[in-house]
Amino acid sequence: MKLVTAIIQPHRLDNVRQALTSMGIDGMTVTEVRGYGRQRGHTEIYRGAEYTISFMPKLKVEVALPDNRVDDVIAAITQAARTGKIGDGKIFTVDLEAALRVRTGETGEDAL
Amino acid sequence: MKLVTAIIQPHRLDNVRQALTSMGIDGMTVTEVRGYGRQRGHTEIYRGAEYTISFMPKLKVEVALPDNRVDDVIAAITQAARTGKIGDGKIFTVDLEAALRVRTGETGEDAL
Amino acid sequence: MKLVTAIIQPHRLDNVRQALTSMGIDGMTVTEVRGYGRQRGHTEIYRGAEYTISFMPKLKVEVALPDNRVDDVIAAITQAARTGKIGDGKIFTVDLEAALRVRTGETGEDAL
Amino acid sequence: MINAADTAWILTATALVLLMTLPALALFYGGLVQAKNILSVLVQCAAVAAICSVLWFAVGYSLSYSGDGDWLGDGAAIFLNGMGRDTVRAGTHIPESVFVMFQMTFAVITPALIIGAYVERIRFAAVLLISALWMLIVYAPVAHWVWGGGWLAKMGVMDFAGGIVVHVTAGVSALVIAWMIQPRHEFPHGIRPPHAPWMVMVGASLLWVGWFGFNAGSALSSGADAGMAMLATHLSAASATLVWMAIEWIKFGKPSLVGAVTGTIAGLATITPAAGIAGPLGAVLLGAAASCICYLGVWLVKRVMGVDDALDVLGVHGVGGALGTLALPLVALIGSGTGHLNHVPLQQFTVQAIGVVSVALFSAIATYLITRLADMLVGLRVDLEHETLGLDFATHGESGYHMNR
Amino acid sequence: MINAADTAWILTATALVLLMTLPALALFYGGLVQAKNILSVLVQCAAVAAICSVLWFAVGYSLSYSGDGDWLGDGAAIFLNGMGRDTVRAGTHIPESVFVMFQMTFAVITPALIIGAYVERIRFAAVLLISALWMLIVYAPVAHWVWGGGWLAKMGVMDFAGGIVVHVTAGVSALVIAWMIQPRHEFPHGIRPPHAPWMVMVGASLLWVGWFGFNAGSALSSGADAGMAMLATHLSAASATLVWMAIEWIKFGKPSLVGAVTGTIAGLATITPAAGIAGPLGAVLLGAAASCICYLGVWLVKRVMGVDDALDVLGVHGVGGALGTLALPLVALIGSGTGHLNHVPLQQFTVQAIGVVSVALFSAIATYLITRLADMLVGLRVDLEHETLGLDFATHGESGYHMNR
Amino acid sequence: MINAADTAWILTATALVLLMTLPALALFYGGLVQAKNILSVLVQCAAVAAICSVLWFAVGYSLSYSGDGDWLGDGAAIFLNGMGRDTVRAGTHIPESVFVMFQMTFAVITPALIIGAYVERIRFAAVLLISALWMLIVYAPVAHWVWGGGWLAKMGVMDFAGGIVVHVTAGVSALVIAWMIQPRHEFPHGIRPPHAPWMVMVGASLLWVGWFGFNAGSALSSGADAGMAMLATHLSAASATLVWMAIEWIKFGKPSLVGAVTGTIAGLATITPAAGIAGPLGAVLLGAAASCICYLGVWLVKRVMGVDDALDVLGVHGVGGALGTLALPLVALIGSGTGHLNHVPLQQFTVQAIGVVSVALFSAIATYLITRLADMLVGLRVDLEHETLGLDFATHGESGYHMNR
Ligand SMILES: Nc1ncnc2c1ncn2[C@@H]1O[C@H](COP(=O)(O)OP(=O)(O)O)[C@@H](O)[C@H]1O
Ligand SMILES: Nc1ncnc2c1ncn2[C@@H]1O[C@H](COP(=O)(O)OP(=O)(O)O)[C@@H](O)[C@H]1O
Ligand SMILES: Nc1ncnc2c1ncn2[C@@H]1O[C@H](COP(=O)(O)OP(=O)(O)O)[C@@H](O)[C@H]1O
Repeated sequence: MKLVTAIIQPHRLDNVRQALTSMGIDGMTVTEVRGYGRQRGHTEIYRGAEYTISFMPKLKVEVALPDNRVDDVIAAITQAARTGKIGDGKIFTVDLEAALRVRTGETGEDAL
Repeated sequence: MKLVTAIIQPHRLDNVRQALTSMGIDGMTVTEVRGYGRQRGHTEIYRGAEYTISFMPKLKVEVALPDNRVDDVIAAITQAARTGKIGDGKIFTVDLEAALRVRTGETGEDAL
Repeated sequence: MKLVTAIIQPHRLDNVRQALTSMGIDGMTVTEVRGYGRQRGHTEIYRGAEYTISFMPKLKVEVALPDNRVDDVIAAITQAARTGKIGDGKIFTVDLEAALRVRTGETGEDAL
Repeated sequence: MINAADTAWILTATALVLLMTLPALALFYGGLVQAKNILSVLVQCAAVAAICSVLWFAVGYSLSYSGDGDWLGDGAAIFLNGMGRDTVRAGTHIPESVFVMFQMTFAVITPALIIGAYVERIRFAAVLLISALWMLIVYAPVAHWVWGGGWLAKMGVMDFAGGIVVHVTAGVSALVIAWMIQPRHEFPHGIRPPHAPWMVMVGASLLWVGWFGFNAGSALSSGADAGMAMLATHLSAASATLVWMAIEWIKFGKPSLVGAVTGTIAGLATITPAAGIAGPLGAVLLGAAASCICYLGVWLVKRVMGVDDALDVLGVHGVGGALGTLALPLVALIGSGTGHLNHVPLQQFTVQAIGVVSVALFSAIATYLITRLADMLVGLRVDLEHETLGLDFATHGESGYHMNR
Repeated sequence: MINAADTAWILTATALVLLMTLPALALFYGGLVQAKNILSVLVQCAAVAAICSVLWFAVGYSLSYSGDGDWLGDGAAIFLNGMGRDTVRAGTHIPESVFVMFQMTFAVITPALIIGAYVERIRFAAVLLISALWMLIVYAPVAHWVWGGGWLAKMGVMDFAGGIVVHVTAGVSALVIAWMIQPRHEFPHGIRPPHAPWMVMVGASLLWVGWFGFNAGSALSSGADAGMAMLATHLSAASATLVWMAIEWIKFGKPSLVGAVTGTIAGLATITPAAGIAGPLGAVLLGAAASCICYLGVWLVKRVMGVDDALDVLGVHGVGGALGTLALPLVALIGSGTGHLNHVPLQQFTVQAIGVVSVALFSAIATYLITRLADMLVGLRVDLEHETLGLDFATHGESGYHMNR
Repeated sequence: MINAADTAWILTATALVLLMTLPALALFYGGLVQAKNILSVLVQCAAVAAICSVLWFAVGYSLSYSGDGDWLGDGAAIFLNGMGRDTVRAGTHIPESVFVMFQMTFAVITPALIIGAYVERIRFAAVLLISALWMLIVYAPVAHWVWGGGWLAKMGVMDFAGGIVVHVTAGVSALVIAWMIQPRHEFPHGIRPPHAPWMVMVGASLLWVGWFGFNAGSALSSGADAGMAMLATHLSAASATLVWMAIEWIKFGKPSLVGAVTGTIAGLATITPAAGIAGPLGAVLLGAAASCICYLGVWLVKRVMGVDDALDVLGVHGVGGALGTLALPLVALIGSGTGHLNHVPLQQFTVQAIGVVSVALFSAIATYLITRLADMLVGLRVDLEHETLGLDFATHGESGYHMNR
């Protein structure tokens, strides 16, 4: 199994979720994060003084998957999350050694 | 070493923490996340209009562990987090290549 | 590639970010987390009653890196994040199997 | 002659009505939008208040309250020309400066109410332009017709504190603008719930308190009239709160906070035209009716007509104001209502209906033209990217909440 | 005859006292609970205000203020029957409508104070039922005894603005309900800290401002009495704030915001019965005493008795109200206190003590019965799952904060 | 003789001015700081209010308003000694108790304004010590000079509601303390943006409403003077709001909420000395000037002088108060301004300038000494670790937001 982690623009979440559910992936975990990257941050001006906000709001979407779904899912997320602007984010994959469903105790791919 | 990540119901945190500390695991990191899964979300109604909240609040508990504690710890978390209802969450395990304690520079299992 | 995850004191973020950018690492993702560890929590007193706050605010900084930058980066983060007090945090390293930049579809180290 | 006691109460009432716009309405509306648009709503309220105040001083007051033409005031009081420090407002015992100021707070909150229709997608320049023109072209004339001795006043229309002048004008105009500016891009299914219901309740509570100034101040004197108006106002709000809560409880099993305070506002808007005429019993009954009818109103506009009047300005204010205006002849006769009507009840009802319908039509047409003009001059709507990003940052360069360490 | 100046002030005071419940108390209490229960507290405040207002109009006022029976008013003023628009309230120069409305805000806030005892675990239906019955069965009679010419009034009990009628009744009843409904499941060790201390402070500040209406309005006229009452009220609040802060500073090294404003409220509750009787010096001293004694009170109830009176209604309001009532004979004699007592000081003290004790007993017993009844009819407590989930969603289907993008 | 109507209005005005400190200023300032310091600002406001109230009663009032010495009041009214319940304040028709209380709210808000200079880094003990001494050593004498019959009054300085007494004293003193306590450690480049602009706006709105009491209450009577003062106050605020917005719109393309309401406050502070003298047109013009000049003021202090007057007390209040005081002779002659000056315009301007400059100098020197003393006795500044951690937890042991489940 793999754990696919996508850092995306916040407003693409609904798109990504729909893309995933439409391909039968029914579980994911989302975290509010702040990203630093080429996109740079932005500046807010209060009473004439500039305040630099270096970090941009992003969402991290984590999906645990059987190995054979990884490529599809990455492709789907990429498409659903892309706006073409700098700051669209990244997708990372790590190997998942084990998974377990708390409610039932099922393990492995059955737990996903 | 392994990194065990549990997605749990928010109100089970105290239970899980107690279970872990009672078995000598004294460190963990908790993140507020939103989960999507079989549990589905819920609906809030404002002025007669339905608003679908697809994501449910969950907590992610991360614990870095020596390999030999993994099974115990997963069992303990499972027990402490279980309510028996859909949405109780998942436990994921990944391999941890290295760990370091910032304060002392200790590495490996000594850092945990 | 590796994914380096540092749990740090919130007020060291600017330090860590500067350390990383000064060595050419231009991307990172930050999450607000709560940590439990040797530092213990603290107590707040309201109307004479003690409330124990077991979890301390921390930040999790995640950086995806080519293998050859890992040691430098860990050293730099360690130095930038260290205050010498209990609770300075941990750095964890896991293996990253794949990375992809959403905007361009670039993969591997090019995506970082 | 100036009566110091009347003046003391109207000074107070003026402060209370300003409180209704700043911050009460701002909080009420601000809590209902998404977190990324909270500041835009607050700026809109402040800016509308500021611009309409200055315009009221410059021309609005003169158009509404100077002279007794059928259609419009004369220009004699432009820039409050000729108003001395001690001038007494005719028909009252308060200084004209106090009357101007009290009425100014009405001229401020009425266009501010309309904000609820177009939040989360409008251009800020359009807000300013529409509000300024609207106050001069819709509000000032209608205030003249009903309160300044114009044709509706001559016909005997009764509107104690603004059922027609405030709520019907604002409600109908809100619908027109909401329809012209088009729905928010997630409407209806992707709309997010109110980001801060607690803030909605705080706003509603301050509106409730402020409404004491709005309605009991409209007596323009301190005494029995103001007293009864306050009592009626309060009882209508209380009864409407309970009924809206009951409707939700029965329908969904969960009475919500946002629902309860929406009921409060419905009850307050509805009693407004009748506040000085109703007795306590009439007020309780009218409040109960308010929640039933406004509940339907909200549902009609959003679900049936499909117009994204985002914060239900027509459904709550417009419908409530019309209901109170039409029910006034009946309510006057219940319990210790005044019983005084300008005509026999049925005829009064007809006159009231003429008032509501003609003002609604006029508001709709004039607002349509104003909004077209604004569209041509500055554009109505931000682009999708800004709408998605949120107006707070896109238009005002700020973020509502910087909670991060 | 109606005095317009007195009326102007009481109209204002009424608005200020409504502000105390909506939104001041709602914010004060709302900030003290957990984030998942904030809305439930706000709905409870709004609903209690609404239901008690309507009931006050229907029967409450008549039970308290009509007729001069020893135990209860008569039914003559049911539905405010017979109250004309110009009726003047006997013994005052304000319209009866204004008197009814002013007193209504007292009949609203008193049951609303009790909310603090049972938050985070009560069923909403029980809130409504208990509050409604309590207002009729406890508040209305006691108001009659003390202020409506009943047996305590005849005995010469002095209670200017509600030490007994408001704070003792609410405090004691809160304890009884808190004890009957049982502690929150995390009590005492797992209780979470106030989710928004800033909100507590805003609520307390608005309470402070509103209390000017509460106490200085209780003069029922504009002039020297109201003026001195406001001054005494303010000084007691200020002095109590400083003393509570000092206690915490000495004890824990850290003077907290929640502590400071708890002191404020203690000072305000304590001066209430004596506000019209005390001079400035007496008020400063009484305020200082208030914080000392109420600090003890909070500790006694929570730590010693182990009752989960969640937001310290007894400790702060009950103890404060009793303290002020008992200290009144002394305070009247300090500095420029009025010096007027109904009896010689010691005897007045005895009478005051009879007032406090008898009302406390009556409140306890009646509240016990009301709460039993509510338990039988609708159940007192939500189940553990709902308590854990939070009442906002479980009972009202809402969430207090939707900050997520 | 006591006039009940005047009294009714001043009682109300007093409540409005208290509202300005608690919670309006607290929210205005609290929203501008970082989330980790929000509570510290609120405690500071509450504590300053409490301590200055008690001291005003004890000595402050006597130093300002008793006797007619050139430099300082006498001690006759210490502890309000000799003030009977029915004493009328000379020169007015209100009870002295009401006058004391109304002026107390001024003695509270003035030192509270200074809080804006030193937030996010000061020791709490220094706040208390500086505020207490400052109220007695700076505020009370200056109030005596200008309003209590002292040398500036005798010279004919005109300051209706506190341009000199409140805003110049507070603004200049703020600068001195900010300079002495040194910048926050991240100043100027690492400073974080306001954590809650919505809260800033709510505070500013309540300040706007409360300022009606501040300025129109300063007429000390109900009637034409109060009415015109309220109108002028409102129009200046409205016009300043628009102009600040316009400046930002032109300069940055984005009119911000924080900017708009900063303009509001600038307009309010600036009209303060002239509120009873200006007519509506003068007020609109003065408000416009206020935003232009105060915008420059903020920039000068922060960018050019490099002093970390964190929340711009000098730039907004000090500059505004001075501007209004100096412009008064001109404004009095515009439109329906009173036209009454104590001297011919140019000479009046000179007198006004003497007032501003002498009070500014006196404030600066006295504040310098007070602050040195406080530094020696309790230390001015928390250590870097506490500053980094935030004063909420470090000093008060609390956290502003516990949103976690
Ligand atoms: N090396 C990295 N490690 C972890 N997260 C990264 C890294 N680089 C970028 N990110 C995350 O991806 C987001 C987008 O990256 P950015 O460089 O701004 O644009 P793009 O994805 O278009 O290259 C960043 O905001 C950050 O959250
Ligand atoms: N494939 C997945 N990848 C990542 N997280 C998941 C996945 N499936 C479920 N989750 C997380 O686990 C939570 C519980 O899952 P759910 O399917 O609702 O119930 P259950 O755990 O009882 O099967 C979800 O809310 C989500 O946070
Ligand atoms: N075993 C662990 N797994 C995951 N996170 C941990 C673990 N131990 C500690 N942490 C994180 O590191 C933080 C610091 O740890 P702590 O033991 O308090 O101090 P130190 O890092 O100085 O040893 C904790 O607050 C927690 O977020």
